[in-house]
Amino acid sequence: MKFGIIVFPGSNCDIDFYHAFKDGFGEDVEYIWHDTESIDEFDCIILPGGFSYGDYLRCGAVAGFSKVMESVRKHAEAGKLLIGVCNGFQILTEMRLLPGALVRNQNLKFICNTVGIKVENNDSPFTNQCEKGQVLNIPIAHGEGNYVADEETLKQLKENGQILFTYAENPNGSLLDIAGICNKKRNVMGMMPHPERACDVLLGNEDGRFILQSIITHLKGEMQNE
Amino acid sequence: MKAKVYVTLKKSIADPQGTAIQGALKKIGYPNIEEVRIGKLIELDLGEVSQETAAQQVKEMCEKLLANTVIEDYRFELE
Amino acid sequence: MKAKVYVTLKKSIADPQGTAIQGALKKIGYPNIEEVRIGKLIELDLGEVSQETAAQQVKEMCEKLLANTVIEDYRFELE
Amino acid sequence: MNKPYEAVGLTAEEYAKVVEYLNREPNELELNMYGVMWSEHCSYKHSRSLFKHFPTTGKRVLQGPGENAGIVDIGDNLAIAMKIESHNHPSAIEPYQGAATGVGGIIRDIFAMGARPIALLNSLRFGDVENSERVKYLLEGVVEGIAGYGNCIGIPTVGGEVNFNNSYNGNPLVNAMCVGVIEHDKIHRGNASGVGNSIMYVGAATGRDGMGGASFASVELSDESEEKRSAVQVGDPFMEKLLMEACLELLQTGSVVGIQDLGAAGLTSACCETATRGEGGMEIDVLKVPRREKGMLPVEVMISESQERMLIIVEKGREDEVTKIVEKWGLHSVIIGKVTDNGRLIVKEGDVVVGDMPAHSLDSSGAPKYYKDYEVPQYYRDVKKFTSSDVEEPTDLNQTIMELLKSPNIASKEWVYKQYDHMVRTSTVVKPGSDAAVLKLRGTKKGIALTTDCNSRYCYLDPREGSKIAVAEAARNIVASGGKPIAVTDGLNFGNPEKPDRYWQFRESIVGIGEACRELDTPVISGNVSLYNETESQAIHPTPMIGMVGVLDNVENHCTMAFKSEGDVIILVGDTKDEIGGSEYLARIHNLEMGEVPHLNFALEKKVQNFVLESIEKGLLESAHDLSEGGLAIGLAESCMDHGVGATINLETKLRKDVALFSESQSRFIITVKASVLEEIEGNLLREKIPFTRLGEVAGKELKININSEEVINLSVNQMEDAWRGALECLIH
Ligand SMILES: Nc1ncnc2c1ncn2[C@@H]1O[C@H](COP(=O)(O)OP(=O)(O)O)[C@@H](O)[C@H]1O
Ligand SMILES: [Mg+2]
Repeated sequence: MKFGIIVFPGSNCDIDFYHAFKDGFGEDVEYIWHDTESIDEFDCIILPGGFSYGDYLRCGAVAGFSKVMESVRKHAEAGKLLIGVCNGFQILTEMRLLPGALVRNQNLKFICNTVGIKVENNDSPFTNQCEKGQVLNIPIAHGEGNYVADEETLKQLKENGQILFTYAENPNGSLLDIAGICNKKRNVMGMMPHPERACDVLLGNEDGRFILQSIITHLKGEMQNE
Repeated sequence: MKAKVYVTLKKSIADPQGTAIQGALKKIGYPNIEEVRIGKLIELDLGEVSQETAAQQVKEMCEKLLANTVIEDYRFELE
Repeated sequence: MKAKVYVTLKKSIADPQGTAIQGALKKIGYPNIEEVRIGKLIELDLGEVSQETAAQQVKEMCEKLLANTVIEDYRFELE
Repeated sequence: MNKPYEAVGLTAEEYAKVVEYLNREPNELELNMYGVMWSEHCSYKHSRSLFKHFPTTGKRVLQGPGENAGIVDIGDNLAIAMKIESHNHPSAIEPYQGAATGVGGIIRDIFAMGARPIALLNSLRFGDVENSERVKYLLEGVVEGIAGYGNCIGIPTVGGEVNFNNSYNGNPLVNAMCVGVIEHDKIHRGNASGVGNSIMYVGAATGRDGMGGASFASVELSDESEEKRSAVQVGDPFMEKLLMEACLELLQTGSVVGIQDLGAAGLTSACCETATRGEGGMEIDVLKVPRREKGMLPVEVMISESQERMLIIVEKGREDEVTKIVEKWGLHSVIIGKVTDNGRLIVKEGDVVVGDMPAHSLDSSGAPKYYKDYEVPQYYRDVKKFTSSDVEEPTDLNQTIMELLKSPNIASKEWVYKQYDHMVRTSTVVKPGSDAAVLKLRGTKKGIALTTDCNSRYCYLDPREGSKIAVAEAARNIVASGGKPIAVTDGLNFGNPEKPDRYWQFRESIVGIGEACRELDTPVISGNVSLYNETESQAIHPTPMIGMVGVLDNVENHCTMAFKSEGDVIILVGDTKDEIGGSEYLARIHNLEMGEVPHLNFALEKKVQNFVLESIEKGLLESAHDLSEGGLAIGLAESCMDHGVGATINLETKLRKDVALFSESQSRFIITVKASVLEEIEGNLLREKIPFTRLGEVAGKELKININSEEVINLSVNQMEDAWRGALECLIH
């Protein structure tokens, strides 16, 4: 099982994810520079947090044009796992791999804090080790994490169980308190909170391990089925 | 050829920045303000291109990058 | 009465946002772009006020709040 | 009037000195270059002569003051680079960009040494935030600017301070500190050596921004400053991120001889400083310098302070290696000149020589140096006329505590640090909100503790004692977190040094810092001086900000201030005396800035610090917190609020109740221990002859304090917390 972390010039949570998988779980993980062509060897691709290309116009708007992202799109279309956290989530919506958009936080401020997020659906590759309704304490750090989408999209998200996480106390104005969603096929997931920041006992919080462990468990299961 | 692109949030999308500015304006003595919406103004210098090419290019740029059509509308002027 | 306020960075002030977007546009296939500058578009609904009051109010609001006159210029239209 | 040298901020004598160096009259380009380089900001002409008071060496010091940043050894081939820098005047004009570019500048200083920046701190001072809309605007803008820059570049902002005092009404202070980690053998310096080596320019294009920023920082603020708007620089954190990664990668190749950021005085200072350090000369062509604007004059190119630029001196023949890495990061590099051996800085425009000066004459080694007259100001004597009996004891001490918790100086700074990404890089073990931040260093067991401190009210009342206390308090914060203090970077913010009373404050403060750093064995390895912080009506309180780093050999042994579990025993280490002079209590409740500052006894201070540190290292303490503003009562309240637990305290004292609660006596900590180790701890305290008091225990949901068996305080922790946490945000909105 191999994890690949896409590195854009302005990524800055790439190393956090790397160490979460490597030091926290002993998994095989590699960085992938944004002009790489082939990513076939990877089972799960991570779009990490940061400011991929400075994020000046809209967060995540430019990253979709990187060379590697064509392969990433194909990877997702082939049903393989693709995860975007924070800036990665913004990139996924900009690329229309996930519905909706992320706009400025309601209070117009960047917010860095640890918040409670509720697991709405534990039947997914990203939440299978969680209990439904379980509240995880996960750090957030974003200025534009306010999830918006039209009525129809929200309805679909709800009906299809695509809402994976909601905020226990909404910090940023997100509609339906949305903190993380997946696509209909359940192989692409985006979330604003940073599970990779909560995988180390020394940092005082290990709730993120539930999410990483879910992914690992899912991939293990898939490999056994093959 | 120069272009001015105006990108505005769709009516259905909340605009917290606009709301905040409206609040601030009320506080400093303009209670009559009924609405404030914040958009972007992007000024482009396209170099030496025909009006036609320019129009087409700018439209493409808006669709691809300058606006996120999920939440934003755009219009532009050439001069 | 409605107003459209355009806030732009002063010419002498660096615009890294604009430069970054110019770079991105070049990358996605528009090498001819010579300059990009990013500004703000603020749309105000002033309610029922005379043209004159509106003009004066908007000017004041720009000076006090809407533009940061240390680094930005503004202009506006009423309609 | 209207002498050309006056326009660039030089005096007639200084001009004569320029003529002497050149053996002729300078042309306009040269004159401007001397003007910016000989400004206080670049040359330290009023301060250099005082630096001899600082201890700057020690067994851990790998690089002392004089380079882009100082470096201290922390063992295992690892070292810490750090420096603090002011951006006060730019922030007063345009708070967001002023603060943002301050952060950008200090980060460049760190990676220019080859160190990877791993943490940022910021030390802020504002005026009357409760009554001034302008102050609120400045505070919001500055905090957003720091956040905007640091968050984007992905370096956690882990600590700092924010303080308010009317003396900063016209002149806020914004000091940013950056800390980096480096392996011993990777240290780089800003040297231009090796004849024929290439001078390369990397980063953003040069524009007309920040023209003369350095000299601008060296005059008092006036209405005219608004006119110098072209001095506003705009930060581009993404560009800086690219530059940082590119430079760090470049430095691994071995092709780089020297590297220097383009900060104050831009190309001029980068060229003459690297040339002087390399003991050679340099020749550059301004036409080769990438420009943002058309028609720029050589002088504009040379003194522009455009952000996010670096100068790199590359071994001849290896330029392509540099170009390749720089391009990988989406940047461009150009060769703008070469290293020579004639000791001269020669500026060309194409083939034409437009400036030719001895390189060292521009640099601080050639700049004038002043020993100014000083004079003890009258206020210094007047303010001492105070005893605690001059003020009445409040009747309701509960209310007094609540009032103090809401004081902007004591209130939680959460509103500020929640806007900073303090967790990115997943190394922040102790986050903002405790005494010092603690970071782990990946791949080792080690950690570092970081803090900035300065009580400027003390420094006003008694600059020498106040400055000593600033150093001691910084060390106490490090110790309370489990770190051993090892080095200091100082941000000296003062008024106009040409006024004898201000110069006295400045001098006293430096002497005080020097003494304290010697006593506590924390050498000064870098720093920054910002003078002329005054408006027509008022100078700021002397504000020597002390940035300090400490090392934890095993980061798992860190400690925080929060009371942990019911039944833990609370001990006050140190002694409370009748010392409310200069206290937050006196200022807030009685509206007085007066009195003798608390007495600092280094012998006791060291004993207390050693005891606390050793106890933490042995794992004996559940919590530790140093006492500072607000004294014992506020210290207890702070430790209660973090985990929402209460405490019951029984105090026997001869002091007046308000004095016992709010005195700011030095060298004190509150610690909590499990009952099982109480005997061991008290035994150690007795053996060390450290005064201490067993105060009570962690219990319930209230803070209850009985003095001489009378209950004087009974407050719910929730109620205190609401007031304390919300106060700052409440003020702003
Ligand atoms: N400007 C700031 N940026 C980041 N953290 C801050 C800032 N101001 C205060 N803090 C944090 O808030 C906490 C309390 O600060 P302070 O009251 O100055 O502590 P102390 O009195 O122990 O020095 C510290 O953890 C400090 O780092
Ligand atoms: Mg403290």
